Amino acid sequence: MDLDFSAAEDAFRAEARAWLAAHVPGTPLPSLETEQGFAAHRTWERTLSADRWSVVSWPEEYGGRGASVLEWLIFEEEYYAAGAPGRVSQNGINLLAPTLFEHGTPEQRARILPPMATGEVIWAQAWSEPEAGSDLASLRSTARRADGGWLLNGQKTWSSRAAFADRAFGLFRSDRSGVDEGRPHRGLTYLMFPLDADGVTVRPIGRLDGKPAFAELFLDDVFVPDEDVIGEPGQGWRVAMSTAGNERGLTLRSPGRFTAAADRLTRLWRDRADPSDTALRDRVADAVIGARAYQLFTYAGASRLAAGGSIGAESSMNKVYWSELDIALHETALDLLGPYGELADRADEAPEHGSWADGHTFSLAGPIYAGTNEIQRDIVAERLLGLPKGRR
Amino acid sequence: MDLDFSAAEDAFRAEARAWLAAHVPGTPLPSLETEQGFAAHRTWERTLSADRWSVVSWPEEYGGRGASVLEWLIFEEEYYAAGAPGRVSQNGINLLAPTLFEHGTPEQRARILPPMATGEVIWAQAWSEPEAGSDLASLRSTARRADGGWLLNGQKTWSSRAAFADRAFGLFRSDRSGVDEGRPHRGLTYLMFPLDADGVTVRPIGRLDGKPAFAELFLDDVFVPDEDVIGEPGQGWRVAMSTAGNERGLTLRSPGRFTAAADRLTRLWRDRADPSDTALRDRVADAVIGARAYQLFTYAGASRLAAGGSIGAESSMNKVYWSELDIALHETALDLLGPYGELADRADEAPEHGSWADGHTFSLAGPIYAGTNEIQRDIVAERLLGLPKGRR
Amino acid sequence: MRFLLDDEQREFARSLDALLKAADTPAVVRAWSAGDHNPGRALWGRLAEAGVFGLSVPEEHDGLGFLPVELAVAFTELGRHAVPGPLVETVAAAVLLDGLGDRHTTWLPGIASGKTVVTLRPPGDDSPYALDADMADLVLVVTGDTLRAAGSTSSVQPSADPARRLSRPTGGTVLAEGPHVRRAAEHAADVGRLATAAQALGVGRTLLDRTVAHVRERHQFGRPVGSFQAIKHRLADVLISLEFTAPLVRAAALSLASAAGDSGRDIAAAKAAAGDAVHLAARTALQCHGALGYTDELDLSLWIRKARPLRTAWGTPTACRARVLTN
Amino acid sequence: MRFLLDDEQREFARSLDALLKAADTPAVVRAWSAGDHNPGRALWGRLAEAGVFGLSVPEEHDGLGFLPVELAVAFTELGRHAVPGPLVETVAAAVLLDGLGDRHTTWLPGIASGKTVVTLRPPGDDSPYALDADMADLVLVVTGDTLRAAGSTSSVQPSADPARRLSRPTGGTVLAEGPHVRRAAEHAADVGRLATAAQALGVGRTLLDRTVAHVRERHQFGRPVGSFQAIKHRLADVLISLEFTAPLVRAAALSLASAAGDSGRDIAAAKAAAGDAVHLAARTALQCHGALGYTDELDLSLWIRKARPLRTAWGTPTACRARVLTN
Repeated sequence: MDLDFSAAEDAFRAEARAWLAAHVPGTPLPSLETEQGFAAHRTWERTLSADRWSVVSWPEEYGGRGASVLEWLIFEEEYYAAGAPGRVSQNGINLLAPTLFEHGTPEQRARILPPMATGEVIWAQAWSEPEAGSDLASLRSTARRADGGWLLNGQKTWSSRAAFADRAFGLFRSDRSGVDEGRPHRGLTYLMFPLDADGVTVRPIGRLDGKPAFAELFLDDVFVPDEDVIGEPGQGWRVAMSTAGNERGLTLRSPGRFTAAADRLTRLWRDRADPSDTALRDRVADAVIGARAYQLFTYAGASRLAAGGSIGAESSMNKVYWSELDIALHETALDLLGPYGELADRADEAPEHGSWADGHTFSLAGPIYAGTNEIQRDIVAERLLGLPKGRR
Repeated sequence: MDLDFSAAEDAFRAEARAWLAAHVPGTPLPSLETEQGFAAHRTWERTLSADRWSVVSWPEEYGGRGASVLEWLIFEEEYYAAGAPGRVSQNGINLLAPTLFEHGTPEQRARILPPMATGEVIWAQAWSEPEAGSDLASLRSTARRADGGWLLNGQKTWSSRAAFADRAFGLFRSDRSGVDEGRPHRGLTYLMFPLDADGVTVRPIGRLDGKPAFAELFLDDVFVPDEDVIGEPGQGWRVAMSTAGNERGLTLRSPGRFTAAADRLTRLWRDRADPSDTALRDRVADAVIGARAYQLFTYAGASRLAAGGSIGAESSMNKVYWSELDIALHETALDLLGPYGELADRADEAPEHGSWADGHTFSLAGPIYAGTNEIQRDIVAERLLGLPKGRR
Repeated sequence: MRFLLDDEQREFARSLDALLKAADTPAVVRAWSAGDHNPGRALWGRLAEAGVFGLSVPEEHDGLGFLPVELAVAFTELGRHAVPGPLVETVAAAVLLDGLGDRHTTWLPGIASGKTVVTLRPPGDDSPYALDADMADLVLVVTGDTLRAAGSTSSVQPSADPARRLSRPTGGTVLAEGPHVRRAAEHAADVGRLATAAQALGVGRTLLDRTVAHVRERHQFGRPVGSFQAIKHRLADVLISLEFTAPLVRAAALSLASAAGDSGRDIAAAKAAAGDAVHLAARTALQCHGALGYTDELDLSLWIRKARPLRTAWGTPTACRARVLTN
Repeated sequence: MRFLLDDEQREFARSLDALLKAADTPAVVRAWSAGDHNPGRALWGRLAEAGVFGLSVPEEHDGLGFLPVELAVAFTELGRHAVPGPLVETVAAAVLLDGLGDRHTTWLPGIASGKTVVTLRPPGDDSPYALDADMADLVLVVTGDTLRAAGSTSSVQPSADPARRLSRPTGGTVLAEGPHVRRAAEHAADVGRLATAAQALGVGRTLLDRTVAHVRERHQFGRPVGSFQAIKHRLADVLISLEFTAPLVRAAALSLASAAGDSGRDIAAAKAAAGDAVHLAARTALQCHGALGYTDELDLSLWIRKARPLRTAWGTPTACRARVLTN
């Protein structure tokens, strides 16, 4: 057992660090949940991809470096430690790309991945519907057979960054018989569509701080050609779920985000806090311990993957852990900041360019999206502890 | 609105305080969960009752003072502030007596209450059975008709202090038809029986610290005369429940216990804690705030009762609140005591005669007995918030 | 002892509730957040008519006398309806000005009538900001023994609750000086802290009510979300937290009214408990609403965003806890 | 990087588990608690044969070398089976004596072989007590720069965990003096703290395992208690807490083994997390077992009672957190 990096990994880290030091903007970009910030972050994606840092774990042919999981973790640590911008392409890179690698055709990969890597095409996810949040299988939006493709109808919501993105992917009901038989997971089809297509209406929705972080999508006979179906029609649930818990499931929240945030919190505490306030000190220490635990837990997972193992329901423990750590960490920072902790991120006087306020708002969504923490705890209890399913 | 006591109430408080100052033993009695301690506490009950302080809220004819709810609260505050011994008669006084006042016959009251008030007869409760803990309606012990009375059979458990007590009361199934119809609350009968009767076997059970705080009771054709049935046969559930949530439900844990404990904790903190440890200070403050909140909440309840109101499902909020307060308070004390916090109450060097260690052990049972806190939260959600029942 | 609101006090709460329900406060809040104070000023006037601002002004200055219990009742309703503006600050300022006596009391009739909106930097806090100074008629600043009326204010610094518009008072003239200023400011801070605790309690109540209504209606997996035990228990905990805070707030108000005992300690206890309760209520409301709760457009956000600022303002949780243990 | 136990380490854990399962440790604990050390001494010998006490003794003194990772593996198993005795203390004492070199190492072969049981007052703690000094062959006390072998001990002070028999070492002779004593004691304290964290983790694991088994079997209201969502979520939280503690313990052991970086900080982080995890596990186990869990006679109590002492011993939660932030 060891926690040592190889010489090649150390070299990879050094290269990433040097590149980031040379390229990360000196002042933070505007919030990526605003139009101006979105554009700035898109430009940053192009900068990243120009030197092949936007998708390090992808094969070289699609713009990556064929990095191992461990190298990817190293890159992420360096990325967030350098204070680099949030990733506006993350929905495509983390959710759609793994699916294309597993279920896409060579043509789809060649067509879709390179412009995703450069930020030329930015993807939004379109999973949820007004009546299908946690209960995703009860989707109602439909895909109807048409000549050479499908016609999409219905409504999607909580589509992250769809207000500014180019294309979206999601599940649509192409066959109702599963519903009638009480097997609603059946008959769903995984499709991709442009957000500026005929029949698509995008209505931005403000998050808690008012920024249009997501949108509602209204779909009215939106045509999608057959080439934009991923996997077999009717098999969308299986296609979507097959990549949810695998090693790329790690990518939802890499430990580097939290170790960097805990380091920043520690600096903030040293600089500004009353050292005799042990109540606050204990909370800062807990954030440091929690971030380190999450990093080490992930190293162990990466080691298991490297040894040929897999990651299954453990990803539910991950989700609960990082989302609650993220909130605790940011609440500690805001409490530490006293009266300045109240300021919105856009306030001129907000400490550290409003990053703590913005991070706090962002953190509050953590226990909700990607499967609420209630659902995750059910999964942990049932699949990892073997407790009876019950009706919850 | 006011929080003022009347001149008569102030006089009552002064009288109680003076009596307690003159009579409370200088060093604590041995633990009432031991044989020796049980005997010492029985003697203390006799001392209390000699001056009519054992059952202040009862009518004078049974040994009480006809005290109002508020006077009772005042007495309890003084009682615990004086560091007076735990009440070995509490099961009888708090659980059986209210039932007798509401459902007993005059003969039963005259026969049973006076020796309860003096500690001559100490009562144990016999509700739970091995397969009926939270799910009390699924009781299996039986009461079978016999000449002039009933024959009890079955097994009871978690019978508090039954190892040393004289008599017990509980519910027995006298008619199976309710069970067969899926209405298990029906057909139960409320009976009293001596613990030294033929056919009763008492097996003490040690609690976490080994003291025989409760016992299992094995009943083999134990004869109980008709005069020891309370209320109508078959109506036992209604009889037992009717006094569970009324004003005497307050008596389960009076606020005086917690305000006194919080005061002791504050003194301990001032005497022994590092004042710069704000993490600990915050916990001490929370115990003080919590005890005060519980006291005020109870005053409000007493005011509502005095104004002709009643207390229903609110008693479930009470239960959750005091039981969690009690644990937090004692854990804070043990943490404050550092290496001495580990000592068992019987250790010579245990601080304050082991009262914190004993209180901690005692507190750990709080969220379990008298309806687990899980059940109480279900009740709060369903009856006070109107959330749908569901199958939990 | 009758530790219950009397009929008149309950009627006062009911009438404020009715007034505020009819006022469509969510629209008022949204306008205020956007810098349009007109609907808020109009509502301010109606609240003054209902007596809210007279509760901290003596009768000789056209007020109703100093009535902390009624003040707590009123601020709980103001919190329940998310009313914007320097409500706590105006009431605390009235107490401060009244405490100074002399020509300072000339402001009081205007405060009672709702004509004059006053704000101040919370005395004793280390905040450099005064709430809504951009619209107030008078901005007060206490520094040690000195009271100033600010001459101007810095640009508005938006709070995480956009209805709270913060700025730094600067310059201005000295209105009073001496140890009596400090004493009056301490009293005003106690009143501000109590009003904030009551307001937080009201905010928490609405967060709970709206969430209960939501989880009864919202279905997932074929059943109401509110029938899941995890949701039930979280909401039960919020109710318990609020129900055990309410008597602390009432008792603190009584303590301030009677001027007996250590009312500062009682108020600190109420504020600490109310801060915890509203924070728990907001976290739970957000989680039980899921993504819906995370949106600006659902009115719930107007209450969610109040929780953290109210928990900190006029006495942080740790400052309040320290005060509880101060002899 | 391969942050997983290797085959040999896993096999070591499995063999200890098998040994301890066969040893009926609950009976051993109950005897130990009653002052009968014979079954415990016999088990001690078998653990020594399995190599447990050689893991902190250099090979030249008949040990296996200083192997912190294997030590953590072993102590997790010792915790899982609630093994009684001054296990942590003997291992820490070996490190202390080895660090002093010279004639002090004459004790080491006996420690490795299981013949010699040593205890000590945890250096750096403010506890006046040494664990199980009534049965140890050697009782060490470090005060500042001085190491003493205690001459006698006070009467046994029972802990809330009756298997932990505490007493005050008194009198005795000075064994060593000087700054090297302090340095060796600090190293020994780190080892003791790591072993305690690992032990706490093992205790937590058994608390969870036994509780899961119970709630699957126990029925109330016509269904398994473990099918209630409130119970499920509490147990999920315990699992999460333990699973995120385990890598901290492993990494702290590695850090100690490599002597690179700040192993003291890594060990403090592991201890703080393990203390929280075992405390949560014990509270949850008790609550999910109901009254059954509150009894002395259910073996579960043997683990429940360990939680609080292990959380405090060899570094309180707050001391460990302070250390995490020390540069």
